[in-house]
Amino acid sequence: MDFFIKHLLSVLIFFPVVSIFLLLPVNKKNEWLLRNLSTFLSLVEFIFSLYLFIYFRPNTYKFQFVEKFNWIPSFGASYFLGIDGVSLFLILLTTLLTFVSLLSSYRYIKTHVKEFVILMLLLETFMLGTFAALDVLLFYLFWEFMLIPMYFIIGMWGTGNRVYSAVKFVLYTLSGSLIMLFGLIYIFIMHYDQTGNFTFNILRLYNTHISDGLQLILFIALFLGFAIKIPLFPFHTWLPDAHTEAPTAGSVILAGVLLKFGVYGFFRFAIPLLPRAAFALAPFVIVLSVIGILYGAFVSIVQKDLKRLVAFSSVSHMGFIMLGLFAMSAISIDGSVIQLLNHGIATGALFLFVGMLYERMHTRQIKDFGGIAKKAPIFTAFFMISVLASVGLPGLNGFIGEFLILVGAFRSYPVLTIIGASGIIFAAVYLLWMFQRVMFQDVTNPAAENFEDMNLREIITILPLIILMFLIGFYPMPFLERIDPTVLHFLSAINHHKAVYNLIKLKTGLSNA
Amino acid sequence: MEALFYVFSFIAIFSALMVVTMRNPLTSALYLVLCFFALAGFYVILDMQFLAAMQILVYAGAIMVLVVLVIMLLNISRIKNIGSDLHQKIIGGLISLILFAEVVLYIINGAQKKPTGIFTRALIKKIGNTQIIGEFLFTEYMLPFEIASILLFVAIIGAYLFAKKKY
Amino acid sequence: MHNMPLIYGMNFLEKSMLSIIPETVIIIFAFMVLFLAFFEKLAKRKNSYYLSLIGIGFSILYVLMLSDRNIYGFYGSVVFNGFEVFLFIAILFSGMFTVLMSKDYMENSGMPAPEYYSLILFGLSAMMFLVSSNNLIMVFLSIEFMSICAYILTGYIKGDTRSTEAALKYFILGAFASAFLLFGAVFIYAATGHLNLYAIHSFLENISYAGSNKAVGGIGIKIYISAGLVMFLVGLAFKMSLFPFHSWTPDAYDGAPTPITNFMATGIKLAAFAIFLRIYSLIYNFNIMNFNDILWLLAVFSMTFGNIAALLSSNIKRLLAYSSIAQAGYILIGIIGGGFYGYSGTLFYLLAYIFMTAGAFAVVVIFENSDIISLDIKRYAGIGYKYPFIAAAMSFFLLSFAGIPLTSGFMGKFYVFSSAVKSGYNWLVLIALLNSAFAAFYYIKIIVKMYMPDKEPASPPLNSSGDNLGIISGAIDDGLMLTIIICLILTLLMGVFPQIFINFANNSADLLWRI
Amino acid sequence: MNNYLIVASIIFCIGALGVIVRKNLIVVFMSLELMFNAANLGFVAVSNRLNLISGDIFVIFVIVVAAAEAAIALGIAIAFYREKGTVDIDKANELKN
Amino acid sequence: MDLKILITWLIPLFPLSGWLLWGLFGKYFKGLSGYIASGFVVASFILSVVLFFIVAYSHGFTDTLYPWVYAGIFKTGVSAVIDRLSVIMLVMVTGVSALVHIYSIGYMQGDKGFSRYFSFLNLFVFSMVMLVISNNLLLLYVFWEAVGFCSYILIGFWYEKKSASDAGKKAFIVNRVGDFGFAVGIFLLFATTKTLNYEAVFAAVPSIPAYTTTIIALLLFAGAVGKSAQFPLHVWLPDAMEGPTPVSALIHAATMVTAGVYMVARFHVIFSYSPAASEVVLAIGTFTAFFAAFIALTQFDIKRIIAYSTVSQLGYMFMAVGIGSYTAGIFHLISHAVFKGLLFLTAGSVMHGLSGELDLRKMGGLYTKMKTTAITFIVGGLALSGIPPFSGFFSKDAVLADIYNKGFYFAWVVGEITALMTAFYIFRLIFLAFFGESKLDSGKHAHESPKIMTIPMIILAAFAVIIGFLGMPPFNDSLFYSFLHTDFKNAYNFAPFVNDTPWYALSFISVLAGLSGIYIAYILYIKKSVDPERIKSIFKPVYMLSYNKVYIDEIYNFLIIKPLLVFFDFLWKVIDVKVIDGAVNGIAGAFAVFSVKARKIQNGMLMSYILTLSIGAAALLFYYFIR
Repeated sequence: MDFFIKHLLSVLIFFPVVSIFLLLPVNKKNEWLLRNLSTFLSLVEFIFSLYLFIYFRPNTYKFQFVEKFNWIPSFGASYFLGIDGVSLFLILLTTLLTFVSLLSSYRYIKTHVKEFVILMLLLETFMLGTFAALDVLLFYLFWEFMLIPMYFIIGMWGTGNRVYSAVKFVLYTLSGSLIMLFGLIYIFIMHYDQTGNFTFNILRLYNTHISDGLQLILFIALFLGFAIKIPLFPFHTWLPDAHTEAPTAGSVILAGVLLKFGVYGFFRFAIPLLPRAAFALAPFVIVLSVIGILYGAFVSIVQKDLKRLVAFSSVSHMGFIMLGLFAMSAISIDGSVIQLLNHGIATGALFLFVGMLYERMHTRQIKDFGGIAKKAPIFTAFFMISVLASVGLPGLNGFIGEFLILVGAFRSYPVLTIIGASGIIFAAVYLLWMFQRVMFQDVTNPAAENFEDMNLREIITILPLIILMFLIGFYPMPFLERIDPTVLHFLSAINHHKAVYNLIKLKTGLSNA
Repeated sequence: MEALFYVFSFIAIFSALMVVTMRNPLTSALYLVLCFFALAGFYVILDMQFLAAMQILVYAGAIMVLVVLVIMLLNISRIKNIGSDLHQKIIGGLISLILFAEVVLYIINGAQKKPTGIFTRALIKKIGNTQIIGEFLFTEYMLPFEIASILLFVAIIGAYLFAKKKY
Repeated sequence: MHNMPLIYGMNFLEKSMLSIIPETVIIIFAFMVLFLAFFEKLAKRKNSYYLSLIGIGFSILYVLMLSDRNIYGFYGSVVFNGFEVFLFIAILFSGMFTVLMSKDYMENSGMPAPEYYSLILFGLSAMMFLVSSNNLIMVFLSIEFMSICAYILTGYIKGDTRSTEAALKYFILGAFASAFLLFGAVFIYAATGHLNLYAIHSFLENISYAGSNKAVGGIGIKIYISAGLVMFLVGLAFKMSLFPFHSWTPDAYDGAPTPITNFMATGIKLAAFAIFLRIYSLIYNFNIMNFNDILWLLAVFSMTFGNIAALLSSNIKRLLAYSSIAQAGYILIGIIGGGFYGYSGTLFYLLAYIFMTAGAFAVVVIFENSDIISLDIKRYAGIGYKYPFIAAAMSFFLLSFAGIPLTSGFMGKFYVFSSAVKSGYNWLVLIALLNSAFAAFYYIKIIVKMYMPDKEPASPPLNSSGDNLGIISGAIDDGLMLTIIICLILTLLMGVFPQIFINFANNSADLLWRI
Repeated sequence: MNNYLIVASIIFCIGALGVIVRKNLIVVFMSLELMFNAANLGFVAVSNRLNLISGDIFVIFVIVVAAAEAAIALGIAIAFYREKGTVDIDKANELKN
Repeated sequence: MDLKILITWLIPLFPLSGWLLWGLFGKYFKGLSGYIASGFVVASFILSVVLFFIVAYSHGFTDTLYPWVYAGIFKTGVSAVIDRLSVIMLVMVTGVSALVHIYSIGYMQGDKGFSRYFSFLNLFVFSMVMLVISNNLLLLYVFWEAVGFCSYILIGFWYEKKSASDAGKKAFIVNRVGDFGFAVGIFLLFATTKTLNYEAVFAAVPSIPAYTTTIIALLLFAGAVGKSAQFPLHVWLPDAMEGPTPVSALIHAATMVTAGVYMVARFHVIFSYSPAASEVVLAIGTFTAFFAAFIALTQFDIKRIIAYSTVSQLGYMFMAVGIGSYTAGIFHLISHAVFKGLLFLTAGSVMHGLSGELDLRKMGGLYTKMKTTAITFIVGGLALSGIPPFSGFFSKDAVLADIYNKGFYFAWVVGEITALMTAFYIFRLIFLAFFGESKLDSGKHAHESPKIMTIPMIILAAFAVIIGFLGMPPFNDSLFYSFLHTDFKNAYNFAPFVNDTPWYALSFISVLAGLSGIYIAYILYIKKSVDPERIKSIFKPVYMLSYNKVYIDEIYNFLIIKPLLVFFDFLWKVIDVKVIDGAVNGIAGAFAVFSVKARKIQNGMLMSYILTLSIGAAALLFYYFIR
């Protein structure tokens, strides 16, 4: 048990791989076993990940569950894992959503079940690795290979223009990551030039001295990588396509976990590595975020395809998160981290519901729905809760995150925050309008006449998310008390650069004058 | 010597030009032989009689005979009227001229190393160029010599494989 | 630099012979294979196949036995040290894969085997000579030797106009480039008075320190050297298939028998890069003139051209050919980056490159049914479901080409790119990274075809001839499977646990670096 | 001294011209031989000038290689002629794009 | 735990558990859920009354249930403030709720969403209670939105009807607009004071710059404008009448809509330190009061008339709090809650009796058929008209007297005119509906509602009569004032009394206005000495303006919604698809074009290959030569 706890992160990362080997001998035809076994294994994984939560010591910013082995001494790369308050919850979210999405695809995925479950588990490994890695090279390894299973999931089980979407998704994000790789290599080499040691240990790389101008350039390089992943306006166009065409499980994972990596990357890499540039460019990032909030909301309003609507709403929500992160106040970053979870939960749930609608009606066009509330009360209730969580209704999770973000950001960027906050109005507009057209009013589509309500499996799928929505909404302290020390440390590590940067600005300002 | 150099230069360049301009490959081949002879003349001027002999034996003798043989083997009427396009000629000429100009500019601007070797004209004359070449060939350049033998062997296999009608 | 331990003395032959034992073994086996042709009974394909494999195996054995030696044989004509060990093994692997791939191919095409295999072995020995040559004569001779074997093998398919045409093009262009190389050698010789690379190296070292000192020649010599080195580079760049000396690559790769394409793409490229690396580190890498500028341009053009041309290619062999041009550009980045780190990275990438390329070509061979259509990427539609392992392996190789992590391609790219960043070639790396980004498109395109066909095939029987999709007649040959498995394992291993390979490359680069 | 090299480069460039301009495979091949010979001339001249002998040795190997290439080239020419009925290199255009 | 604290948290707990119960297991309870739900609320009411007396005889207190959101310096708990203001509100809220719950058992009988109805009604009570007792702005905001959500869901209760779900959505979104301002106000408040706790905020307010206070106050007021349906965000409330009538009574008359007034009163410190903001409150309140009454004059939908009347009455309350007479405002709030709740319930009873008929033109003569309803309705109407001794008289007069005495004459004049209009439209309703000849559709026969509905109506009517005496004039000496005004002692007295006009003089004018309104209605609809149609044609433009609700909906539709939708569509179809995505795809396309071009180099002709090679060589030589 001690060993288990000590190497919990490794166990978590590689358990899905082991699961794959368990699944490999299963006959392709035995879909029942494949589905249930994989779901069971992902549930086991989720239960393992709960140990992280249990054994995680709150009120400290130090990395926990640290594991470190030499990996490539020539590059100074090591197998270095560890989590803090931020990655803890993202890992939990990942394991939960993997379980949920595997459970949700019993009906959606009809072909190549074996490949599907294997890819999902493979994806889980890479997602967890990305969150746990404290070594830049290791991180990048997980980060980029993650695209591949996702690419297959979209391309093989997607609908409509799936290949286009999958390829666009991969190429777009790959381009960003490669530019980001350039930045990471550059910092790695700079650190070598300064110390004579190759190292990819992120904690050591934090100490690299980088001149201001260079910081800006490197930040832009890293920014592209992470911003595309988030995706920040105007790098978002891969998202609606990928989301729309992906199978439900793919959308859930994509929205729930993959988009988080961009923000996580900013939090873990871009900002601490290049704090001065981060401070200097924060207003621009925030402007983009605010544009993203409004743009995503505006475009969502006029969408005709349900999934596309949810996808654009993701753009809007991720804008909030970036706003919070770059406002660089403890409150707003806490909010951003909470909102990361919220977005994963709420948007994940929305995609699940859209998937259920699609499974039953074989359409995603909003105009084809209507009057479903009458047929499926349980469905309606849960769907409504998810919609409201996404709207940011107080008492549900979305509110806490959004509110903290806005409160925190307001002090530094009042005008932009106000503009961004107006996004909550439009969130209500597009989501409630959608909900009304889909669920309320009278039945127009004959296919809706026989709309089945949620069965037990679907309820089990959605229930954890619903519970979390209420939990975070009413009692976010278990989350906040773990996130807050990390965030405070994050800020204390970079805040003195703010002063320095301002000083420099002041000096150049004086010399210019 | 000077005079001979110019004579040989003229012959070599003229015949080389003829090689590339003559329409009939057979004529070209004969001009090529002439060019080889001129080059052999250069070698003689440069005190490398052995190489001159090799040049004539191997090139003019063996290789060119082979070429002529092949030309004869193929249907001469079908291969002699292969012309070139005008634009091809212009571009080719231009590129060659540029290349030439560049190389010549390099040669004119550059300088060779000062003579440092021990094999002065006098020494070569004293020992005899064949002997010197032979000594070197079998000591310092023994390995290339062996490889060359295998190379020729492989070339024979190749020629055989290409030339035979079917496997 | 080291003092050149030229071995003069009575027993120099013994010592020198040690330095060429691996090549000798290969040549002996090449002759043995060839002699099989004389005996009706023994001239079966299988025999020459196994004999070649045994020969390669022996050679590898000898390389490993000699791995700690540092020999300058034949009056400094050849060198044998850690650098050679690394490259010999890589080249021998490439040869081994070629042989392994050939069995099935030979049986399908009915070509005579002994000559074929012996030519491969001769080619291998030529490559090894090339890698270990330390003398311009040896360089020229080995290049020609190697090329002649390649010309013959390219045109090996009788009655196939494409094959002959490929040989023709390859030959004329090759000879043309060789003429440049030769003419360049004249200039180098005129400037330095040496043919031995070490001697040229020390000469250049002197003048680079002497500045324009009249006593040793001064500025004029530098001009001669520039002319020589540039023209020499043309010859070498041709073999490395760098833009704009790449033009033979797609056509020759396309027309040649597929195992030979693999041979060209791996072996010849490897040998060319190796000798370039050696010559570069010895001669080019002086501050007399900044050759990195030109290499910079060549690398950028090669990557960009290769990737862009491959983008819409529909023939898998041509696609891989264009991709190999691009890959050559990436490899060149390591050389440009230079230094111990860069050389080591280049070697690592080369090693990674041969495994992924060989793996990919093995898959191509499997699906090649000796007709042209079988090379069309459309033909790969849906094989992901019918041959999951092969398709997965192919995807993995393609991802490795694209430089996705977990594959050797990523580690290699990372290695060479970071070396270039270390030397300050930031734009180069940025361009290379952007290139990798859009290059991913055409690799992924193949994966798309394999796994995401427009219309899912209704699982046809294995041997139905009417089906237009990739169908393998009969079982997959063991040799091919072996190749794929070895390549897969090594590609994965180099991508995940590269340290042992890095050490290997480091040992090898160390000797280059310390010159 | 430079004169020899200039002559050599003239011959080299004429050879290059021949390779570029001519379409007759045999003539192209002969032009290649011209280029090789230009290099030979250079080697002999330089070696003579520097009082060295290695250049002359190089020439011998070039001659050997030229012979080997001749064998291959003519073999290819025959094979090509057999397949296409001509030695026009423009007819070698099956492999493209 | 202290008993009073236990009581405090039990009050919201009852309805909360009710919600969970009906929400999760509603279908097992069937008709029983109505009774149990009502029981829960009655329990809450009793506890509220107990708490009321505890507070009345001791003092207020605060309590934190658990820490809620602790992020950096942002620290808020789930905490309650129990003072006189909140207990009064608690008693009112739970009391009216209890009655409406009971009434609903009858009203909603047989509806298939019976359990759902009570579940959300319970949720509403919970939210409203929490809103009233919350001790920090975050918690207030949470339940501020939560009541909005309940309103949304209950308005759209009959979701099959497009108009109902539209109205729900509209209510939610319009409220969000106000809430947006409210939220920004909270942000600004937090940024200035670094806390959201009431006490700390109020302590900090006097020391912050006046313009900041003004901005904060105005932003907070924006929330109130949305929630309390003041101009220009009043548009949702009339539409909200699509919901079940008890809902209208509870949420859209008695409780939720008054939250804005409660909020302003609660934040009296902030508002009083910003006279400018208070003036805005007054102005908006005045305008809305008149404006809504003006619209109500000509409507024919009985619920809408009452709805506009609510908007108008809320305007009165804002007038009161806008001049710093918070106690008067709250008093009017309480009395209005009673009589307006009564009016809605009785209107519901009418609807019940007429199986859903709402159009005045199809009623008439109902007095004889449903006496209880009619009488209670008239009681409510008289209260609304401000006729003594009904509660409206006392509360409205308290407000108007203060306005006059504090020197806001224009507002006072408008208030009196509005009072006249109020009396007119409500009696127009009464006369048209209950008197005159019946214009019912054939086949419909009106009947009196069951006891379970009439008893709450009667109770409310009784309260409408007696509750006013709590504010027996002169108001500033009344029981109510002396009880509550201590809570507002921290307010800055920005509007001192300038007149000392005796209450009876002002009351006389008010009563006169009310009576003349009734008289005009009597002339027009009972005596019919003047034909309403003639007046209609004389004042045609004015009439049309009123009848069409001053075209506010249309203006919003044309100026905001339509252009925005077009803009959004443009954003999506042009900017997103063509420009941004077009750029992405364009790059890809460019590469494809390059690819075709690049492969042109590889044209299969040996000559061109040799050319490229030699050009390359020449270029390299050239490059080194020029260096």
